[in-house]
Amino acid sequence: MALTVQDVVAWIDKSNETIQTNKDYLTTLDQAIGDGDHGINVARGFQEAAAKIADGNYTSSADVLKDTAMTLMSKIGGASGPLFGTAFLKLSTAVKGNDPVDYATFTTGLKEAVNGIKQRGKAIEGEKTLVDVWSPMADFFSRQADFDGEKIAEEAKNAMEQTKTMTATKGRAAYFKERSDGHIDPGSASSCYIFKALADVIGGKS
Amino acid sequence: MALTVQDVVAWIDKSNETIQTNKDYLTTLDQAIGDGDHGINVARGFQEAAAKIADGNYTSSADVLKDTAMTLMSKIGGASGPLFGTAFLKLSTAVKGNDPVDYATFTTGLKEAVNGIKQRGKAIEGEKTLVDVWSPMADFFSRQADFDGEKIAEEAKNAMEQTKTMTATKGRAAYFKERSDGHIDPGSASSCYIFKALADVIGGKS
Amino acid sequence: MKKIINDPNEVVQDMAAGLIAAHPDELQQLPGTTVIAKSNAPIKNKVAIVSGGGSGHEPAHAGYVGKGMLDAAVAGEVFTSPTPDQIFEAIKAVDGGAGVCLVIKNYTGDVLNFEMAAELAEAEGIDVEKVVVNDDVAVDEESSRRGIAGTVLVHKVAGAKAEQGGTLKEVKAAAEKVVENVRSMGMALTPCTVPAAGTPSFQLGENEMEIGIGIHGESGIERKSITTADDIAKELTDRILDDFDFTGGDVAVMINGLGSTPEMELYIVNKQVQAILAEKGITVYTTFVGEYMTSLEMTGCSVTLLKLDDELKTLLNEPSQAPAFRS
Amino acid sequence: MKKIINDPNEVVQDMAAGLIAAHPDELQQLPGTTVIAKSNAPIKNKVAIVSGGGSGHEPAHAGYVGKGMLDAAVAGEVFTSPTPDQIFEAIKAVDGGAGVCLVIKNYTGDVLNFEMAAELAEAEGIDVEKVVVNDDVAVDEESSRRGIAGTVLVHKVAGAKAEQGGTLKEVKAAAEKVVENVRSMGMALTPCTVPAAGTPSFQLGENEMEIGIGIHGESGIERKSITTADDIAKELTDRILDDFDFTGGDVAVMINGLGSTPEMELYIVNKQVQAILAEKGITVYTTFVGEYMTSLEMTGCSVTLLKLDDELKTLLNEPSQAPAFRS
Ligand SMILES: Nc1ncnc2c1ncn2[C@@H]1O[C@H](COP(=O)(O)OP(=O)(O)O)[C@@H](O)[C@H]1O
Ligand SMILES: Nc1ncnc2c1ncn2[C@@H]1O[C@H](COP(=O)(O)OP(=O)(O)O)[C@@H](O)[C@H]1O
Ligand SMILES: [Mg+2]
Ligand SMILES: [Mg+2]
Ligand SMILES: [Mg+2]
Ligand SMILES: [Mg+2]
Repeated sequence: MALTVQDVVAWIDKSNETIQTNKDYLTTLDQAIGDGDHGINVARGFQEAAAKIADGNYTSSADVLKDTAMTLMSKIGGASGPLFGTAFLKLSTAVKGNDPVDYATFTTGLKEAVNGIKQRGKAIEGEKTLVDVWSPMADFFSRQADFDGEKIAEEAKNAMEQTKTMTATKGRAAYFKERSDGHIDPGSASSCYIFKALADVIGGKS
Repeated sequence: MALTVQDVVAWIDKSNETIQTNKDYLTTLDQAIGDGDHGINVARGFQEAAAKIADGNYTSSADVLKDTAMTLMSKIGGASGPLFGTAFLKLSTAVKGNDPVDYATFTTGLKEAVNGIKQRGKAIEGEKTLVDVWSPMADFFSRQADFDGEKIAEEAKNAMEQTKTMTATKGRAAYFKERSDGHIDPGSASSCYIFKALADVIGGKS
Repeated sequence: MKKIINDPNEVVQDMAAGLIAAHPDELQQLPGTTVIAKSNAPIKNKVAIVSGGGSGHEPAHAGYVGKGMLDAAVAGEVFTSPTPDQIFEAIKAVDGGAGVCLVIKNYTGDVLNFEMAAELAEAEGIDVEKVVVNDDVAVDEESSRRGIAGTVLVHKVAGAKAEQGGTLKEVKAAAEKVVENVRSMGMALTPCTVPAAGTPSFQLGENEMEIGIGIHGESGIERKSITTADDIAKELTDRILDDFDFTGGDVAVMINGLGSTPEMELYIVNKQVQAILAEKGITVYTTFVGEYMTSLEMTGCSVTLLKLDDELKTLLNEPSQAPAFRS
Repeated sequence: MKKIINDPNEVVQDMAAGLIAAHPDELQQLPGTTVIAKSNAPIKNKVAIVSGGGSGHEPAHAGYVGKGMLDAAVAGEVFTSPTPDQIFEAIKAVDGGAGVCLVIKNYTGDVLNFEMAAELAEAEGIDVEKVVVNDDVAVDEESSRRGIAGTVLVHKVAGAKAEQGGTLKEVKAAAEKVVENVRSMGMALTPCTVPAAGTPSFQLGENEMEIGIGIHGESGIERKSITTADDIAKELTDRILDDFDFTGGDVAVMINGLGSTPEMELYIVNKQVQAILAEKGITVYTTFVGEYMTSLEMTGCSVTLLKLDDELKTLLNEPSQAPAFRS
């Protein structure tokens, strides 16, 4: 299986949809161990990204992902904006000239996205940030051989749930120290929705 | 019957006592149609007045009343401070050289107190101010022949209750216009306690 | 009641001590009083300006003591007019021989206590003039109109005129020109609590606001459902414009926060007030946005317009070194 | 949620418009952005100072734009760092050829977005330096300490140094001297509500307060029963004094209100802070009491101490014409 330009557009659309639906929930998560704006931030960013790519007549996935990256970067703000922006920018670079996007290329892209996020945010795994969804997902893709919607969704959900067990040491949640235990990291939740959206697009194809 | 210096001291003490007991109630009245400080104001003023005259070794009622007046004037503040101050100052002047204070002298003093209050505050009867206790009380004293504790208390209470039926046109309550109807005027209530205290002192003598 | 205080009965003394500690070179507290005066008072041959009133309106009035504004401010108990003896002390401390102009907000308590103080001062041979500010158009009857945020502009103009060497009569005339040309109107979303009382002065429902509120926790003239900032700005501005003809002269605008309203919201209100004025062809000469005349922790705001002539413009532009009004 | 706003998603734009309307001669909004810059920017050969961050901290940061302080402030959404493109526009608009110093509060979001903007600017050949403020001693680990009210003193010093003609390196060095010598700590009695969220970020019981609060509605490090102003002042001041040696130099004190705390209460806190410092033999050079770095309508305050040397004293004393910091 491989992702067409339309699939990539659908991925962003679907990500936006899920995030809009869960905007208040994301904000609630961020009120518990942050400053209560995460849902508002990513909803604003993905709304604009979906609108931006709806306007375009794209012939390459790299362009879709690059426009998404730039829009997220300039519309989300906060800690998550530059990080999501970086992730999609790295994905864009990796898939450039590889349409439709095959599994190996996408897997490489994910790996570079994780590297980009870690470099920018200076967080590693286990610090209760969105790294803890993106990094296990990149690992998971490396272990598998092809896109599998159901498994992707399940794996992302597990990774997100796993952040409950962590004590935050990066980002705003770090101020809460042990009091962040037992809470899902908001950025991991929105990241999970992004992978869930990808799973839906893949599921719809098979 | 006539009021001795000790009676006058007891009157101020008793006034203070009743006002302290009803401080919160007076404040509640002032919250309804004013700014919620009347209980605090008069409690502060009478507390200081009682303390002041407790210190003194008085041989004349005029001196007791003058010290009371000056203390009220400098400790109550607000609209009621200068008015109570004026009332006691006028009483003091009227009883000067007339110890013990006989009924006629006291009645004259009350009349002058009312004139003083009206002149200073530019309010007349029926404007829902403390004039509406002091003025009917002065009239009542004129109609009677001697001190009568029970009747004084009853008359003061009636006058105070009567302010419920009035629409305020002076003082802070005037901002409420018709919405001041049905409420007791706070300054009339504290004035009523002053006459109630006088009644108690008289009652204790007979 | 959630407040950062010690003894509720000592808030005014504690505040005065904290104010002096913050401005030890510029301000002094007259011993045994709650009068805050310029440390270099009296200033010989300059007309002195004294204002004051109940506390709880900070930065009014002590924050306006400084070169170019007030010579002294008398702080009463919270929402309670100061007493004549305190006001008299202030007058005596700042009179430099050219007389003292009292700026009084039009509340029975303030008027009575300042009047008595003026009588005491006159009896000692001090020249005193009184200016009573009544800018609140929420009250229909002019004689009982309250003095609210517009009072700060009276301080500014009177202070500047005195600094310029104006006589007592001239200072009074300038101050009265402001009084004649200034109008304000306020609204609130929440009440406030007098520390010594402990409970709020009135209740407002979760979706209610009160229009025409005073600055002492007195409730207003109309209770309504909360609307937008634009509607609120329009309601307050329209009432002011209905009351007085502001056309044919530039205006000064003051958007005043009552205590808890974020500055963000004051600027949002300002946006619409300016739009309304522009639409009516009224030119804005200068704008003040901030907390100038508060009501403890009340949430809400007031709008003030002052019609200007050349003299008022010049006087508004003069420097002021008061801690709460530097220009 | 009781707020005087229009569309909750437009509060930042509405505020910016209201701010420009209030200061049309001094400030401009860069078209299509939420950047507020001096109207006369760029100033040739002067190092420019740019700060910013999420909105909701007014007067921070746009209120500090003016001669002697910031050249531009970038306003993000409420409590949300502004984005790199906006910050980049600010940098381009104010660079007068001598470089731009970015004053950043130490939050992941602010640091990441300002870093990206700095990279964009450097790619265009603009000299950029970054100063990260982390004055909040409530956070133990220094690397994750937040920037709070002390940031305003960094603005003041950096702005004055630039005005004096300092080079980019010198301006940065002066700003970093403040960062090294400034410590703050805050507390809150009530939470605040982000307009677009509609509900408060945390709950506090009727008798509870939160110590070590941030300025974004993040809850603090310890929840306790409300105590007196004196106790609160002592707790905040002691934590600051424990963290850094303030003896052997004069200090600047800032008592900052978080939004809804009456100025009266800030002065009451100041009284006790000054008493504690006096007792420890620490000399206070200057004191600032007011709302400098707020958290929407949160009730609470913070205490900031800055240890001064002669250079910092001189720079603090330089004039500033920023609307929210006139000196
Ligand atoms: N250093 C970091 N590295 C990676 N992700 C981070 C880092 N800091 C914060 N995050 C992520 O950002 C999320 C918060 O985003 P958001 O609420 O939009 O920004 P802010 O914290 O500035 O309000 C966190 O839940 C976390 O997943
Ligand atoms: N012009 C007036 N003449 C007589 N009494 C007045 C006048 N104005 C107000 N009062 C009295 O003062 C009382 C209020 O006193 P207080 O609450 O202590 O002062 P303030 O209104 O300044 O807060 C009113 O209840 C009323 O009885
Ligand atoms: Mg957040
Ligand atoms: Mg009252
Ligand atoms: Mg009062
Ligand atoms: Mg945020």
